[in-house]
Amino acid sequence: MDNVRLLDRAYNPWALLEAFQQARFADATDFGATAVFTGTMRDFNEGDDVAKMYLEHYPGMTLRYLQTLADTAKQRWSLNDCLIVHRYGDINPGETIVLTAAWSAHRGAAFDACRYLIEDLKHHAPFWKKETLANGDTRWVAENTPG
Amino acid sequence: MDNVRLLDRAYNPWALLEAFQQARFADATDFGATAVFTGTMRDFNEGDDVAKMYLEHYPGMTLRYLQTLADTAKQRWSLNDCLIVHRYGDINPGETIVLTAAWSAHRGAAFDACRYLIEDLKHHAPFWKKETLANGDTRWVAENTPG
Amino acid sequence: MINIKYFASLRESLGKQQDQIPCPSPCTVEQAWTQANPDTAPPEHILVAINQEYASLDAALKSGDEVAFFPPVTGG
Amino acid sequence: MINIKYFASLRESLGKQQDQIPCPSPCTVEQAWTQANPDTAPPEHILVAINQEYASLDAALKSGDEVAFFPPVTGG
Repeated sequence: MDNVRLLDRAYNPWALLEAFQQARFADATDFGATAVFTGTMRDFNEGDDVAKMYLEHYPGMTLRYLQTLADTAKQRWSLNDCLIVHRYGDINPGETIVLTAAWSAHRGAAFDACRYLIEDLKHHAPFWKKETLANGDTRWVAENTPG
Repeated sequence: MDNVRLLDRAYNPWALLEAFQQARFADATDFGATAVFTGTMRDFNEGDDVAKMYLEHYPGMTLRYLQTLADTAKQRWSLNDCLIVHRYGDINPGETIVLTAAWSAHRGAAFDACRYLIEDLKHHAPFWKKETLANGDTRWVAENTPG
Repeated sequence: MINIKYFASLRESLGKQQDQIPCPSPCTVEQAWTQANPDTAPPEHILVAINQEYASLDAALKSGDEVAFFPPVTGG
Repeated sequence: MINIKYFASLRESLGKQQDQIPCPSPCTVEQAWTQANPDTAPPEHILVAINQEYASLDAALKSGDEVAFFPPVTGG
Protein backbone atom coordinates (compact mmCIF):
# COMPACT_ATOMS: atom_id res chain seq x y z
CA MET A 1 0.00 0.00 0.00
CA ASP A 2 1.71 3.19 -1.18
CA ASN A 3 1.79 5.61 1.72
CA VAL A 4 3.32 8.45 -0.29
CA ARG A 5 1.51 9.72 -3.37
CA LEU A 6 1.89 12.55 -5.87
CA LEU A 7 -1.26 13.50 -7.76
CA ASP A 8 -1.64 15.77 -10.77
CA ARG A 9 -5.36 16.32 -10.40
CA ALA A 10 -7.97 17.22 -7.77
CA TYR A 11 -8.74 14.54 -5.19
CA ASN A 12 -11.21 14.04 -2.36
CA PRO A 13 -9.06 13.74 0.76
CA TRP A 14 -11.79 12.05 2.83
CA ALA A 15 -12.54 9.41 0.19
CA LEU A 16 -8.83 8.78 -0.17
CA LEU A 17 -8.43 8.36 3.59
CA GLU A 18 -11.37 5.99 3.73
CA ALA A 19 -9.95 3.87 0.91
CA PHE A 20 -6.46 3.84 2.41
CA GLN A 21 -7.70 2.89 5.86
CA GLN A 22 -9.96 0.21 4.42
CA ALA A 23 -7.19 -1.34 2.36
CA ARG A 24 -4.45 -0.92 4.96
CA PHE A 25 -6.32 -1.76 8.16
CA ALA A 26 -9.21 -3.85 6.85
CA ASP A 27 -9.48 -6.13 9.86
CA ALA A 28 -7.02 -4.39 12.12
CA THR A 29 -8.29 -3.12 15.44
CA ASP A 30 -4.94 -2.28 16.95
CA PHE A 31 -4.77 1.44 16.26
CA GLY A 32 -6.70 3.74 18.54
CA ALA A 33 -5.78 7.15 17.19
CA THR A 34 -5.72 8.78 13.79
CA ALA A 35 -4.57 12.35 13.20
CA VAL A 36 -5.05 14.03 9.84
CA PHE A 37 -4.07 17.35 8.33
CA THR A 38 -5.26 18.75 5.01
CA GLY A 39 -4.04 21.94 3.37
CA THR A 40 -6.49 23.60 1.01
CA MET A 41 -5.79 26.30 -1.55
CA ARG A 42 -7.18 29.63 -0.41
CA ASP A 43 -8.32 32.36 -2.76
CA PHE A 44 -6.22 35.00 -1.01
CA ASN A 45 -2.61 35.31 0.05
CA GLU A 46 -0.62 38.23 1.44
CA GLY A 47 -3.55 40.57 0.90
CA ASP A 48 -4.22 39.68 -2.74
CA ASP A 49 -6.96 37.69 -4.45
CA VAL A 50 -5.52 34.55 -5.98
CA ALA A 51 -7.23 33.03 -9.03
CA LYS A 52 -5.16 29.87 -9.44
CA MET A 53 -1.84 28.30 -8.67
CA TYR A 54 0.82 26.23 -10.37
CA LEU A 55 2.77 23.84 -8.17
CA GLU A 56 6.18 22.95 -9.56
CA HIS A 57 8.20 20.13 -8.07
CA TYR A 58 11.40 18.16 -8.64
CA PRO A 59 10.31 14.83 -10.08
CA GLY A 60 12.46 12.08 -8.68
CA MET A 61 13.59 13.95 -5.61
CA THR A 62 10.06 14.66 -4.39
CA LEU A 63 8.86 11.08 -3.98
CA ARG A 64 12.22 10.04 -2.63
CA TYR A 65 12.23 12.82 -0.04
CA LEU A 66 8.66 12.15 1.07
CA GLN A 67 9.20 8.39 1.34
CA THR A 68 12.20 8.93 3.62
CA LEU A 69 10.13 11.37 5.67
CA ALA A 70 7.29 8.84 6.05
CA ASP A 71 9.71 6.06 7.02
CA THR A 72 11.38 8.33 9.58
CA ALA A 73 8.05 9.25 11.19
CA LYS A 74 6.97 5.60 11.39
CA GLN A 75 10.12 4.65 13.24
CA ARG A 76 10.27 7.68 15.50
CA TRP A 77 6.70 7.31 16.80
CA SER A 78 6.02 3.56 16.34
CA LEU A 79 3.11 4.31 14.04
CA ASN A 80 0.87 1.65 12.54
CA ASP A 81 1.29 3.66 9.35
CA CYS A 82 1.27 7.16 7.97
CA LEU A 83 0.19 8.74 4.70
CA ILE A 84 1.41 11.69 2.65
CA VAL A 85 -0.46 12.91 -0.45
CA HIS A 86 0.58 16.00 -2.41
CA ARG A 87 -0.68 17.69 -5.55
CA TYR A 88 1.45 19.17 -8.30
CA GLY A 89 0.59 21.08 -11.49
CA ASP A 90 -2.44 23.37 -11.82
CA ILE A 91 -4.56 23.91 -8.71
CA ASN A 92 -7.76 25.89 -8.13
CA PRO A 93 -8.98 27.57 -4.93
CA GLY A 94 -10.81 25.18 -2.63
CA GLU A 95 -8.85 22.15 -3.81
CA THR A 96 -6.83 20.07 -1.39
CA ILE A 97 -3.08 20.52 -1.90
CA VAL A 98 -1.64 18.30 0.79
CA LEU A 99 -2.77 15.55 3.16
CA THR A 100 -0.76 14.05 6.00
CA ALA A 101 -2.07 11.37 8.36
CA ALA A 102 -0.74 9.14 11.12
CA TRP A 103 -2.21 6.02 12.75
CA SER A 104 -1.05 4.98 16.19
CA ALA A 105 -2.13 3.21 19.36
CA HIS A 106 -2.03 6.55 21.19
CA ARG A 107 -3.25 10.03 20.32
CA GLY A 108 -0.09 11.87 21.35
CA ALA A 109 2.01 9.94 18.84
CA ALA A 110 -0.60 10.35 16.10
CA PHE A 111 -0.82 14.14 16.59
CA ASP A 112 2.93 14.67 16.91
CA ALA A 113 3.74 12.54 13.88
CA CYS A 114 1.04 14.13 11.70
CA ARG A 115 2.29 17.61 12.56
CA TYR A 116 5.91 16.61 12.04
CA LEU A 117 5.05 15.32 8.57
CA ILE A 118 3.47 18.58 7.43
CA GLU A 119 6.06 20.83 9.08
CA ASP A 120 9.01 18.95 7.63
CA LEU A 121 7.35 18.73 4.22
CA LYS A 122 6.74 22.49 4.16
CA HIS A 123 10.35 23.22 4.97
CA HIS A 124 12.13 20.61 2.86
CA ALA A 125 10.05 18.86 0.19
CA PRO A 126 10.97 20.31 -3.23
CA PHE A 127 7.72 22.07 -4.21
CA TRP A 128 7.30 25.68 -5.36
CA LYS A 129 4.04 27.60 -5.66
CA LYS A 130 3.42 30.11 -8.42
CA GLU A 131 0.27 32.15 -7.98
CA THR A 132 -1.84 33.80 -10.65
CA LEU A 133 -3.62 36.77 -9.07
CA ALA A 134 -7.11 37.94 -9.90
CA ASN A 135 -5.63 40.76 -12.00
CA GLY A 136 -3.63 38.29 -14.10
CA ASP A 137 -0.23 38.94 -12.53
CA THR A 138 1.85 35.91 -11.61
CA ARG A 139 4.33 35.55 -8.75
CA TRP A 140 6.33 32.89 -7.00
CA VAL A 141 5.39 32.46 -3.34
CA ALA A 142 8.50 33.61 -1.50
CA GLU A 143 8.27 31.56 1.65
CA ASN A 144 5.97 29.45 3.73
CA THR A 145 4.17 30.80 6.76
CA PRO A 146 5.41 29.59 10.16
CA GLY A 147 3.58 26.59 11.60
CA MET B 1 -25.10 23.07 10.59
CA ASP B 2 -24.77 21.13 13.85
CA ASN B 3 -21.11 21.04 14.79
CA VAL B 4 -21.68 18.79 17.83
CA ARG B 5 -23.30 15.41 17.38
CA LEU B 6 -24.04 12.36 19.52
CA LEU B 7 -24.59 9.13 17.61
CA ASP B 8 -25.92 5.81 18.88
CA ARG B 9 -24.66 3.71 15.97
CA ALA B 10 -21.52 3.16 13.89
CA TYR B 11 -20.56 5.95 11.50
CA ASN B 12 -17.99 6.51 8.78
CA PRO B 13 -15.88 9.43 10.01
CA TRP B 14 -14.52 10.29 6.56
CA ALA B 15 -17.94 10.34 4.90
CA LEU B 16 -19.23 12.47 7.75
CA LEU B 17 -16.33 14.92 7.36
CA GLU B 18 -16.90 15.12 3.64
CA ALA B 19 -20.61 15.82 4.11
CA PHE B 20 -19.98 18.40 6.83
CA GLN B 21 -17.34 20.22 4.83
CA GLN B 22 -19.51 20.16 1.72
CA ALA B 23 -22.52 21.57 3.53
CA ARG B 24 -20.62 24.02 5.70
CA PHE B 25 -18.01 25.32 3.28
CA ALA B 26 -19.65 24.59 -0.08
CA ASP B 27 -18.22 27.59 -1.91
CA ALA B 28 -15.86 28.82 0.75
CA THR B 29 -12.19 29.01 -0.09
CA ASP B 30 -11.09 30.92 2.97
CA PHE B 31 -9.81 28.09 5.15
CA GLY B 32 -6.37 26.75 4.39
CA ALA B 33 -5.96 24.18 7.12
CA THR B 34 -8.02 21.31 8.49
CA ALA B 35 -6.91 19.14 11.40
CA VAL B 36 -8.81 15.99 12.33
CA PHE B 37 -8.57 13.42 15.08
CA THR B 38 -10.45 10.13 15.24
CA GLY B 39 -10.43 7.71 18.16
CA THR B 40 -11.14 4.09 17.27
CA MET B 41 -12.08 1.27 19.62
CA ARG B 42 -9.16 -1.13 20.01
CA ASP B 43 -9.56 -4.83 20.78
CA PHE B 44 -7.13 -4.67 23.69
CA ASN B 45 -6.71 -2.49 26.77
CA GLU B 46 -4.41 -2.77 29.75
CA GLY B 47 -3.16 -6.15 28.58
CA ASP B 48 -6.58 -7.76 28.05
CA ASP B 49 -8.53 -8.66 24.94
CA VAL B 50 -11.68 -6.58 24.73
CA ALA B 51 -14.73 -7.98 22.92
CA LYS B 52 -17.03 -4.97 23.07
CA MET B 53 -17.78 -1.80 24.94
CA TYR B 54 -20.71 0.10 26.33
CA LEU B 55 -20.42 3.87 26.44
CA GLU B 56 -22.65 5.49 29.04
CA HIS B 57 -23.16 9.24 29.06
CA TYR B 58 -25.20 11.93 30.82
CA PRO B 59 -27.92 12.90 28.34
CA GLY B 60 -28.51 16.61 28.52
CA MET B 61 -25.17 17.49 30.06
CA THR B 62 -23.14 15.83 27.29
CA LEU B 63 -24.40 17.90 24.37
CA ARG B 64 -24.38 21.02 26.46
CA TYR B 65 -20.79 20.45 27.56
CA LEU B 66 -19.56 19.68 24.06
CA GLN B 67 -21.33 22.68 22.54
CA THR B 68 -19.68 25.00 25.04
CA LEU B 69 -16.35 23.34 24.27
CA ALA B 70 -16.80 23.84 20.52
CA ASP B 71 -17.83 27.48 21.00
CA THR B 72 -14.81 28.10 23.23
CA ALA B 73 -12.40 26.63 20.69
CA LYS B 74 -13.89 28.68 17.84
CA GLN B 75 -13.36 31.89 19.76
CA ARG B 76 -9.94 31.07 21.15
CA TRP B 77 -8.41 30.18 17.77
CA SER B 78 -10.58 32.17 15.32
CA LEU B 79 -11.63 28.99 13.56
CA ASN B 80 -13.86 28.91 10.52
CA ASP B 81 -15.60 26.09 12.33
CA CYS B 82 -14.99 22.94 14.32
CA LEU B 83 -16.76 19.60 14.67
CA ILE B 84 -17.20 17.12 17.50
CA VAL B 85 -18.87 13.74 16.97
CA HIS B 86 -19.13 11.12 19.73
CA ARG B 87 -20.71 7.69 19.97
CA TYR B 88 -22.66 6.33 22.90
CA GLY B 89 -24.22 2.93 23.62
CA ASP B 90 -22.80 -0.36 22.31
CA ILE B 91 -19.53 -0.19 20.38
CA ASN B 92 -17.47 -2.89 18.62
CA PRO B 93 -13.70 -3.00 18.03
CA GLY B 94 -12.64 -1.08 14.95
CA GLU B 95 -15.53 1.38 15.17
CA THR B 96 -14.89 5.09 15.48
CA ILE B 97 -15.77 6.43 18.92
CA VAL B 98 -14.88 10.08 18.63
CA LEU B 99 -14.08 12.62 15.94
CA THR B 100 -12.80 16.16 16.45
CA ALA B 101 -11.93 18.56 13.64
CA ALA B 102 -10.97 22.20 13.24
CA TRP B 103 -10.92 24.45 10.16
CA SER B 104 -8.74 27.53 10.13
CA ALA B 105 -6.75 29.86 7.88
CA HIS B 106 -3.55 28.55 9.45
CA ARG B 107 -2.30 25.09 10.34
CA GLY B 108 -1.05 25.96 13.83
CA ALA B 109 -4.52 27.05 14.92
CA ALA B 110 -6.17 24.02 13.31
CA PHE B 111 -3.81 21.56 15.03
CA ASP B 112 -3.92 23.27 18.41
CA ALA B 113 -7.71 23.56 18.40
CA CYS B 114 -8.26 19.97 17.25
CA ARG B 115 -5.99 18.66 20.00
CA TYR B 116 -7.57 20.91 22.60
CA LEU B 117 -11.01 19.56 21.66
CA ILE B 118 -10.04 15.92 22.18
CA GLU B 119 -7.96 16.54 25.32
CA ASP B 120 -10.65 18.58 27.00
CA LEU B 121 -13.35 16.12 25.96
CA LYS B 122 -11.38 13.21 27.39
CA HIS B 123 -10.97 14.96 30.71
CA HIS B 124 -14.38 16.55 31.15
CA ALA B 125 -17.16 15.32 28.84
CA PRO B 126 -19.49 13.01 30.83
CA PHE B 127 -18.85 9.66 29.14
CA TRP B 128 -17.92 6.38 30.82
CA LYS B 129 -16.62 3.23 29.13
CA LYS B 130 -17.57 -0.25 30.28
CA GLU B 131 -15.59 -3.02 28.64
CA THR B 132 -16.64 -6.61 28.07
CA LEU B 133 -13.50 -8.73 27.91
CA ALA B 134 -12.99 -11.74 25.67
CA ASN B 135 -13.58 -14.01 28.69
CA GLY B 136 -16.97 -12.40 29.38
CA ASP B 137 -15.93 -10.29 32.37
CA THR B 138 -17.06 -6.68 32.42
CA ARG B 139 -15.26 -3.70 33.93
CA TRP B 140 -15.47 0.07 33.97
CA VAL B 141 -12.45 1.78 32.50
CA ALA B 142 -10.87 3.53 35.47
CA GLU B 143 -9.18 6.44 33.75
CA ASN B 144 -8.07 7.79 30.43
CA THR B 145 -4.50 7.51 29.21
CA PRO B 146 -2.48 10.73 29.18
CA GLY B 147 -2.49 12.64 25.87
CA MET C 1 -37.05 18.88 46.18
CA ILE C 2 -33.61 18.04 44.86
CA ASN C 3 -33.24 15.50 42.04
CA ILE C 4 -30.09 13.40 42.32
CA LYS C 5 -28.60 11.31 39.50
CA TYR C 6 -25.83 8.72 39.67
CA PHE C 7 -23.81 7.45 36.71
CA ALA C 8 -21.58 4.57 35.60
CA SER C 9 -19.70 2.60 38.29
CA LEU C 10 -21.16 4.81 41.00
CA ARG C 11 -24.69 4.02 39.83
CA GLU C 12 -23.85 0.32 39.93
CA SER C 13 -22.13 0.33 43.31
CA LEU C 14 -24.99 2.29 44.91
CA GLY C 15 -27.55 0.12 43.17
CA LYS C 16 -29.70 3.09 42.13
CA GLN C 17 -29.69 5.67 39.40
CA GLN C 18 -31.52 8.48 41.11
CA ASP C 19 -32.89 9.92 44.33
CA GLN C 20 -35.28 12.64 45.20
CA ILE C 21 -34.81 14.41 48.51
CA PRO C 22 -36.35 17.43 50.18
CA CYS C 23 -34.30 20.61 50.09
CA PRO C 24 -33.72 22.15 53.49
CA SER C 25 -32.41 25.65 52.85
CA PRO C 26 -29.44 26.14 52.85
CA CYS C 27 -28.19 22.79 51.58
CA THR C 28 -24.83 21.98 50.01
CA VAL C 29 -24.11 19.25 47.50
CA GLU C 30 -22.29 17.27 50.17
CA GLN C 31 -25.26 17.54 52.55
CA ALA C 32 -27.56 16.30 49.78
CA TRP C 33 -25.27 13.31 49.27
CA THR C 34 -25.27 12.50 52.99
CA GLN C 35 -29.02 12.82 53.19
CA ALA C 36 -29.44 10.43 50.25
CA ASN C 37 -26.62 8.08 51.27
CA PRO C 38 -26.29 8.27 55.07
CA ASP C 39 -24.07 5.18 55.31
CA THR C 40 -21.70 5.93 52.42
CA ALA C 41 -19.09 8.67 52.15
CA PRO C 42 -18.72 10.22 48.67
CA PRO C 43 -15.90 8.45 46.78
CA GLU C 44 -12.57 10.28 46.71
CA HIS C 45 -12.50 11.38 43.08
CA ILE C 46 -16.23 11.93 42.68
CA LEU C 47 -17.38 14.58 40.22
CA VAL C 48 -20.41 16.79 40.69
CA ALA C 49 -22.69 18.67 38.33
CA ILE C 50 -25.53 21.01 39.26
CA ASN C 51 -28.08 21.48 36.49
CA GLN C 52 -25.63 19.85 34.07
CA GLU C 53 -22.68 22.09 34.83
CA TYR C 54 -19.64 21.11 36.88
CA ALA C 55 -19.76 22.19 40.53
CA SER C 56 -18.02 21.40 43.81
CA LEU C 57 -19.20 19.43 46.85
CA ASP C 58 -19.62 22.63 48.87
CA ALA C 59 -21.77 24.40 46.27
CA ALA C 60 -25.24 25.46 47.45
CA LEU C 61 -28.41 23.86 46.12
CA LYS C 62 -31.88 25.30 45.73
CA SER C 63 -35.19 23.55 45.33
CA GLY C 64 -35.69 22.07 41.86
CA ASP C 65 -31.98 21.63 41.18
CA GLU C 66 -30.68 18.53 39.45
CA VAL C 67 -27.46 17.36 41.04
CA ALA C 68 -25.41 14.57 39.48
CA PHE C 69 -22.63 12.44 40.97
CA PHE C 70 -20.26 10.46 38.78
CA PRO C 71 -16.75 8.93 38.64
CA PRO C 72 -13.88 10.38 36.55
CA VAL C 73 -14.93 10.46 32.90
CA THR C 74 -13.45 8.08 30.30
CA GLY C 75 -14.86 9.19 26.97
CA GLY C 76 -13.07 9.96 23.74
CA MET D 1 30.02 15.43 -17.20
CA ILE D 2 27.83 17.06 -14.54
CA ASN D 3 24.09 17.51 -15.14
CA ILE D 4 22.72 20.69 -13.59
CA LYS D 5 19.02 21.41 -13.04
CA TYR D 6 17.34 24.66 -12.05
CA PHE D 7 13.85 25.01 -10.59
CA ALA D 8 11.05 27.54 -10.06
CA SER D 9 11.98 31.25 -9.84
CA LEU D 10 15.66 30.41 -10.32
CA ARG D 11 14.89 28.57 -13.53
CA GLU D 12 12.94 31.58 -14.76
CA SER D 13 15.50 34.21 -13.78
CA LEU D 14 18.35 32.26 -15.40
CA GLY D 15 16.21 31.56 -18.45
CA LYS D 16 17.23 27.89 -18.60
CA GLN D 17 16.24 24.70 -16.86
CA GLN D 18 19.44 22.72 -17.18
CA ASP D 19 23.13 22.73 -18.05
CA GLN D 20 25.68 20.09 -18.81
CA ILE D 21 29.28 20.87 -17.95
CA PRO D 22 32.52 18.88 -17.93
CA CYS D 23 33.72 17.66 -14.56
CA PRO D 24 37.26 18.67 -13.72
CA SER D 25 38.25 16.59 -10.71
CA PRO D 26 38.00 17.74 -7.95
CA CYS D 27 34.99 20.01 -8.44
CA THR D 28 32.67 21.47 -5.81
CA VAL D 29 29.01 22.40 -6.26
CA GLU D 30 29.94 26.07 -6.12
CA GLN D 31 32.60 25.63 -8.80
CA ALA D 32 30.06 23.87 -11.00
CA TRP D 33 27.69 26.82 -10.52
CA THR D 34 30.39 29.32 -11.47
CA GLN D 35 31.38 27.32 -14.51
CA ALA D 36 27.77 27.20 -15.71
CA ASN D 37 26.92 30.76 -14.66
CA PRO D 38 30.15 32.79 -14.78
CA ASP D 39 28.40 36.16 -14.56
CA THR D 40 25.92 35.35 -11.78
CA ALA D 41 26.65 34.64 -8.12
CA PRO D 42 24.47 31.94 -6.53
CA PRO D 43 21.44 33.59 -4.80
CA GLU D 44 21.74 34.00 -1.04
CA HIS D 45 19.21 31.38 0.09
CA ILE D 46 19.83 28.90 -2.71
CA LEU D 47 19.31 25.22 -1.95
CA VAL D 48 21.38 22.41 -3.44
CA ALA D 49 20.74 18.71 -4.06
CA ILE D 50 23.21 16.17 -5.39
CA ASN D 51 21.59 13.12 -6.94
CA GLN D 52 18.28 14.19 -5.37
CA GLU D 53 19.55 14.56 -1.81
CA TYR D 54 20.23 17.83 -0.04
CA ALA D 55 23.88 18.94 -0.07
CA SER D 56 25.93 22.08 0.51
CA LEU D 57 27.70 24.42 -1.90
CA ASP D 58 31.09 23.06 -0.89
CA ALA D 59 30.19 19.40 -1.45
CA ALA D 60 32.35 17.53 -3.98
CA LEU D 61 30.95 16.33 -7.32
CA LYS D 62 31.97 13.40 -9.45
CA SER D 63 31.32 12.72 -13.10
CA GLY D 64 27.75 11.66 -13.81
CA ASP D 65 26.28 13.48 -10.80
CA GLU D 66 23.00 15.37 -11.07
CA VAL D 67 23.19 18.63 -9.13
CA ALA D 68 20.08 20.75 -8.64
CA PHE D 69 19.78 24.40 -7.60
CA PHE D 70 16.52 25.83 -6.33
CA PRO D 71 14.99 28.57 -4.13
CA PRO D 72 13.46 27.92 -0.67
CA VAL D 73 10.61 25.45 -1.01
CA THR D 74 6.95 26.48 -0.62
CA GLY D 75 4.94 23.27 -0.77
CA GLY D 76 2.28 21.95 1.59
